[in-house]
Amino acid sequence: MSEPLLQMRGIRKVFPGVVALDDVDLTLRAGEVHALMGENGAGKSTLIKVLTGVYRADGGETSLAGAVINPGSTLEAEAAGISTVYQEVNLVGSLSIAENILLGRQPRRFGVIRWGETRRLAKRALARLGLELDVDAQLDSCSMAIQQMVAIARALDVKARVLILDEPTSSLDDQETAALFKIMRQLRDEGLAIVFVTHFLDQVYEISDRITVLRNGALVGEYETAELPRLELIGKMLGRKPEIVDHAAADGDDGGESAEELLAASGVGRKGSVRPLDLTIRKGEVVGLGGLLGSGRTETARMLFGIEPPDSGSLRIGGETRRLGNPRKAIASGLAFCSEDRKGEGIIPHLSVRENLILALQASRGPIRLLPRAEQEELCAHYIKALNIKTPDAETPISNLSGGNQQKALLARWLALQPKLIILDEPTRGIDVGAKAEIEKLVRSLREKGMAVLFISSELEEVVHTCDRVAVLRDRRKVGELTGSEITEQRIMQLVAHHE
Amino acid sequence: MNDPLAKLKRWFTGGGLLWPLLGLAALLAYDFAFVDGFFRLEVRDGHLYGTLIDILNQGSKTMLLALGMTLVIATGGVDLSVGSLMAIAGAIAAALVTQSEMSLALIVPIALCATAALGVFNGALVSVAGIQPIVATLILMVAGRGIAMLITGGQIVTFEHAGFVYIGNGHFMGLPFTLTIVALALGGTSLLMRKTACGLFVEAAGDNETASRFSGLPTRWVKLSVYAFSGLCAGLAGLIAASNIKAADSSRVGEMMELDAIFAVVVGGTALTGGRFNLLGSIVGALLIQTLTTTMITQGVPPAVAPVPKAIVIVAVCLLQSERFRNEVSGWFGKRRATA
Amino acid sequence: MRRYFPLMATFAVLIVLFGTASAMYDRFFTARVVANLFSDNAFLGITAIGMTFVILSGGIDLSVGAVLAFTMTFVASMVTEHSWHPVPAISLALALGVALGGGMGFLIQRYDLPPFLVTLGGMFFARGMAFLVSAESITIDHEFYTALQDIKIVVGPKAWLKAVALVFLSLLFGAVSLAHWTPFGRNIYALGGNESSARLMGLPVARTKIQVYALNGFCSALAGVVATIYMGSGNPAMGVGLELDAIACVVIGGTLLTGGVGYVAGTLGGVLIFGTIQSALIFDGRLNSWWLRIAIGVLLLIFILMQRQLSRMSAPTKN
Amino acid sequence: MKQDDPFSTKSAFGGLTLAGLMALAVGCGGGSDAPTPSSSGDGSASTPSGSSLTVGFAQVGAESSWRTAETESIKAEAEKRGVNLKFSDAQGKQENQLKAVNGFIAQGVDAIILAPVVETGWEQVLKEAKDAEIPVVLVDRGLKVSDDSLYATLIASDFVAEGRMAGEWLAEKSGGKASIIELQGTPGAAPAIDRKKGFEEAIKAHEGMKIIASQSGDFRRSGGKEVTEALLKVHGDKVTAIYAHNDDMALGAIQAIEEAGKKPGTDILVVSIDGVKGAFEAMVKGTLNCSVECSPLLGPLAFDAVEKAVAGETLPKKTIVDDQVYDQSKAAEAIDSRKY
Repeated sequence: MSEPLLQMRGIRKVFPGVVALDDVDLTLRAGEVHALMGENGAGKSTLIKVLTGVYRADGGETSLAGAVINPGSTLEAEAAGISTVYQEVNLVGSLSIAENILLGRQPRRFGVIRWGETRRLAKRALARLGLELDVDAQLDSCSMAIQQMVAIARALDVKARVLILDEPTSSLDDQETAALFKIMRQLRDEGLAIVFVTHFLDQVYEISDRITVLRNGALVGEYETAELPRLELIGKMLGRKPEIVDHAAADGDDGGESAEELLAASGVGRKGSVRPLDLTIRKGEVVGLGGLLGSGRTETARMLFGIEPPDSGSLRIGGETRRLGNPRKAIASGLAFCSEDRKGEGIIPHLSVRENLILALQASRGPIRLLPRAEQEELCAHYIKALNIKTPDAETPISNLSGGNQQKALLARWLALQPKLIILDEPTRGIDVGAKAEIEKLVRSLREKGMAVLFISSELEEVVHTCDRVAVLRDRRKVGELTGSEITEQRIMQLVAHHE
Repeated sequence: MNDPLAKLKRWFTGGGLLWPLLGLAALLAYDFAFVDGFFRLEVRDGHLYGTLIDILNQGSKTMLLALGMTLVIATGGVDLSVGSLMAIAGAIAAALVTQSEMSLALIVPIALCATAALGVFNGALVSVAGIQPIVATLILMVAGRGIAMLITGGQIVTFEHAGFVYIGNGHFMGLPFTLTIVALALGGTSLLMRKTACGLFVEAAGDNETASRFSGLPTRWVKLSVYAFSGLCAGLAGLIAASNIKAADSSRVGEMMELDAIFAVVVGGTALTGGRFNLLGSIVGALLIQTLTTTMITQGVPPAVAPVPKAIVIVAVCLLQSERFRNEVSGWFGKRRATA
Repeated sequence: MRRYFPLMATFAVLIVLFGTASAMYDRFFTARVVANLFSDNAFLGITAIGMTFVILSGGIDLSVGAVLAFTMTFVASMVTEHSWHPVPAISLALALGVALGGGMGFLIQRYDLPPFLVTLGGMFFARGMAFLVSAESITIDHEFYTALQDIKIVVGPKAWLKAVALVFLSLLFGAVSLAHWTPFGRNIYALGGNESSARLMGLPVARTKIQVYALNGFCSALAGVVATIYMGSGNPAMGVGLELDAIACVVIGGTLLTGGVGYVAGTLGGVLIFGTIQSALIFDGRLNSWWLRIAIGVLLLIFILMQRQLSRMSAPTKN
Repeated sequence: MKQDDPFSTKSAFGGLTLAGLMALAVGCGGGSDAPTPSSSGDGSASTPSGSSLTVGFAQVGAESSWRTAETESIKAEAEKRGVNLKFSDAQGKQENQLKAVNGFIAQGVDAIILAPVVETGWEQVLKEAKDAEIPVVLVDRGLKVSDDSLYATLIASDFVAEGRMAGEWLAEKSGGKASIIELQGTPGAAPAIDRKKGFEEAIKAHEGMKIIASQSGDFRRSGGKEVTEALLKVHGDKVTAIYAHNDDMALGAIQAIEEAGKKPGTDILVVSIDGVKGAFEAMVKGTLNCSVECSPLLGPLAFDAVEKAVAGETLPKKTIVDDQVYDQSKAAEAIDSRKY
């Protein structure tokens, strides 16, 4: 390999009260994919923000192709050849695709934007990624995957030498991920240095050449991917030997058929959203919803929970026919729903962990009968301990917690209600390995307590070893159902892929 | 041993109460130094008499409006119609007092119900029809005054009803009765917000409406209720205003008071974006404005330029609340706190 | 095409409204009434255009009416009482408007203060300064003004567009171009659409924000200048509550108060709807003071609901 | 996905349009009992018969009882003479009034009655009226225009004279010795400026008379009360007289004096302007000392002028309405003749 393209040496960054980065190094070579690994709070984002000029380092030095750089803004970083695509796609949803790619550097003549040229350039930038899109479409109306691609197209459009991809695959399905990897390889071969931040171990091994691991703001080490076994990597990230995940859990009992039927949907659908489908969920059962992103998984969940209520078919819960016109009715019928959009539809950011935790329970009690303070605190203490929520205390605003801990607090919000069925939409997205394992374990323990779970995840592996039964969706239509030992990644893929 | 102190400090700074209180204190210090007799209190006719009492009495209207406005702003909205609702309450009460034999125990509830109902109308426009609050409440701001004038026939309706006059002019335990009303309203609202789950509902719905709805919160009802509550508070303020001058001046009463109320709320530490609110802070904010107004009257500031000091106070209080500004100021004095 | 639906909804509402009024009142459907709409609402329109940019950027500005009054009084005082030529007086007034707007923008941006309060302060400040310049209204009597006031473009029988309407229309044209064809305009949309994204995309967020308020300061001052031409005088008490009318026009025009979504052309529709409602009520002339207020409220309500319904129908359905 | 239910949305739209039309119709119908608008034909040719005249009346607003009395007077007179009156209320804003006058011109009315908000800024619109050969009759305050021929006539009171009369009366009553609180009207309003000017002229001659504080009560009763309340605290027993720019503020001030434990009219002299009914009642009670009448009953005079102007007669440029000073001695006999 060639000599380093970019070197960061002894980077230090301090926030009031916290040392976010302490003596961290990062070396990138031209033509490599470099995975940056670490649990949430390890300092990955801070390091990237230093690299891209969002923050200024309090110590250390960064050099690009031999010259010391000290970007004071993202614009300066971009000018130096360092471009970034952030985890939550940082584009402007209300503008068109073309604008999002070229915002800030539109082609102009006499200060006037040349829209025709703008469109052409945008099309060209997308073509480089093998995409052909209507560049006049409003970004909001596109899927997350497209938005991600647009963000990459934007990042590449400047003459980038270093491309930073922060969790680019967390909202992509397998096919889209594969497409992204193809592009990444192509770019690597063109000589770009790509920093790849992700929580997906599989993807790290699939695409990266080298790995830098951070923990608690400090450098753990730099490794060749091929020489670092998976378990060791996890061990380095966690700073301990990881638990071996119990893969056999789901195979244990196949006899769910005899259990009491909890929810039975027949012909439930909604125009323009999900075709009518049948679905049965029994007590103590984890049912997965499989399928690609955009196949109707989330839409089905939202429909069952009454957010966008169904307009056809009938729904029986506990043997009684119910019409769930809104979330309140769904909750009253014993349903709970954890949205995939933790920030937008989950947490109440400025309220404390305690208030977030009791919210659903309190809502069900109505506005007058406040849950006594002592009970609130007891409840919080219980769940903070049971779910291992890492927070200074229950009065801390929930937005101060890391993503994984926010997710656990949201789960606690629903568990406090003791629902009969909990719908989890991508509960492990964008959270670190440790928290992920804990949430998977929690799901299994819920089943043992007789609670039913509807589980949605983009990670097939997770679906396979968590669910008792999997309903597979394709193009907003249910295309099959797998039970017990039928549930394998292979079978799900077949159902998703095949036209019958 | 340090703990209660730290707790107190957190209560002040965290709740945003510190800066409005400081602003109020600075203004009062100015008055103490430069305005003769500002702090003079004496007992006349069995009740306290002095400029400070006037401030509390005159400020009662803004305080009540701010109380309702706090909750509206906490849900991320704003209510511009409060001034017009004041006029309506005053007009209804004056009309009933002069033209009917109804007892006050009936008249007051009728007037308050009317403004609360109009508040519900505001709330419905915001929560059901989905119209942006500034515009939704602008409608009643314009039309409401028309309704009030319709009731009084465009005249200033005067009355001499002893019971009704007591509301705005009477004294209770040596203090203006309006203070009792404000104290009851503040106490009642605080209790309602903190001893029931209403406060949590308002803050949650204002901070993240979607998440609250998905958690089973009746967010539409929450919004509807806060506008109704704001209408109720405006009605109360309108009754005080009418009673205070023994007349319903439906074309003029409450003009521009919506801005005072909003200012009071924001100064008091409630963000216009919604979420956490601070009732006591709003009360302090309202007192700050009233103290400023009274100071300018007593100091003989020419009425035409009176808006200028008001502008300065608004911007100054805003700047004090800005952390960046505070850091810069301490930087100027070379006393920058060590952040490392 | 669908992105323009809310815009079309606004103009559809305008046509319905104008048609109704024409059917109800004699002589309403004339070129003169239409020309008057542009002349009489010129300075409201100009402030509404400035306000559109501020609202698009996700902010709000309450100072416009007061800045207008200050500008009027300042120009009138300079010309009449201090014998300045109108051109330097107007130039200085426009510069002061930009400075005041920019100053408020600076406070809002640098110290992260709520625009509502800062501009409320700006409103009180400008109003006070207006009265400080002159507590009484001042007549402007200068040949330069007379010449400006005599400019007319005939557009129909007894109907002509006056200088003020021409300024309004040129500014409108300039503003549409600015919003659509310049990086500055697009940055405003990006800023209002998603401020943190805009920052991470490397857009000059701080500068744009300050510039938006400066631009609005300019528009308010220009509106003040236009008002002096329209009326031939300066009045420190002018434009009380104008900010709310301007905001209403912007919102009726389909711009979201949350920022990032809307069109300057929509604001024209909003201003014309607002003006047509007023004209129709003047033509009616049978309402007394209180019914007039109620009627304005009711009509505003109806047309806001109508606009809302139409743009809801056309909103892009997310999948 | 997009074809939800085209019919329902369509009908919703239709319903809204219909509602809009109905509101217009209802609004008009409920407004007043004026006859339906006569389609005034070509309108440009004036019909001097007087019976089928269409006259536009651009009123300032309805901000005080004086103002509503003026409106009522003109409406009543129009009805009596069978004139089709187009009424417009500018809500205190000059821009609205300009729109109204332009609207009247576009509509082709036979004459316009204008009660201007301020004195300046009318040149343009009056030129247009002149071009359209529509005579304009000004009521209650004059204009500053370069060319007198732009309006037919002015029927008004002399605000400066009113202020002077109030000042002279006070000088006589107090024997040329008084410490006065002045309650100004809305800053910038013509009556406020002129009444201040006139009053100051009158007391200049008396060395013992001094204005010790002058603040704006905004022409409001509540403003008058609040300002007086505050100023009495500061200046205490020094105050011997109060001069208010209108009766409403004086009535508010009287309440404040009473609350301070003093006798208005005896301990502190109260003088004001306008002569509304409330003022007469107060004079009869002895709490108000004097009110300079400023008659709002301009209807008959205005329409006499309109009819003459339409007929092409030349009118005197100015008709000053006689203002009278009423004090307590004259109040009792005059009170019954007060209509407003």
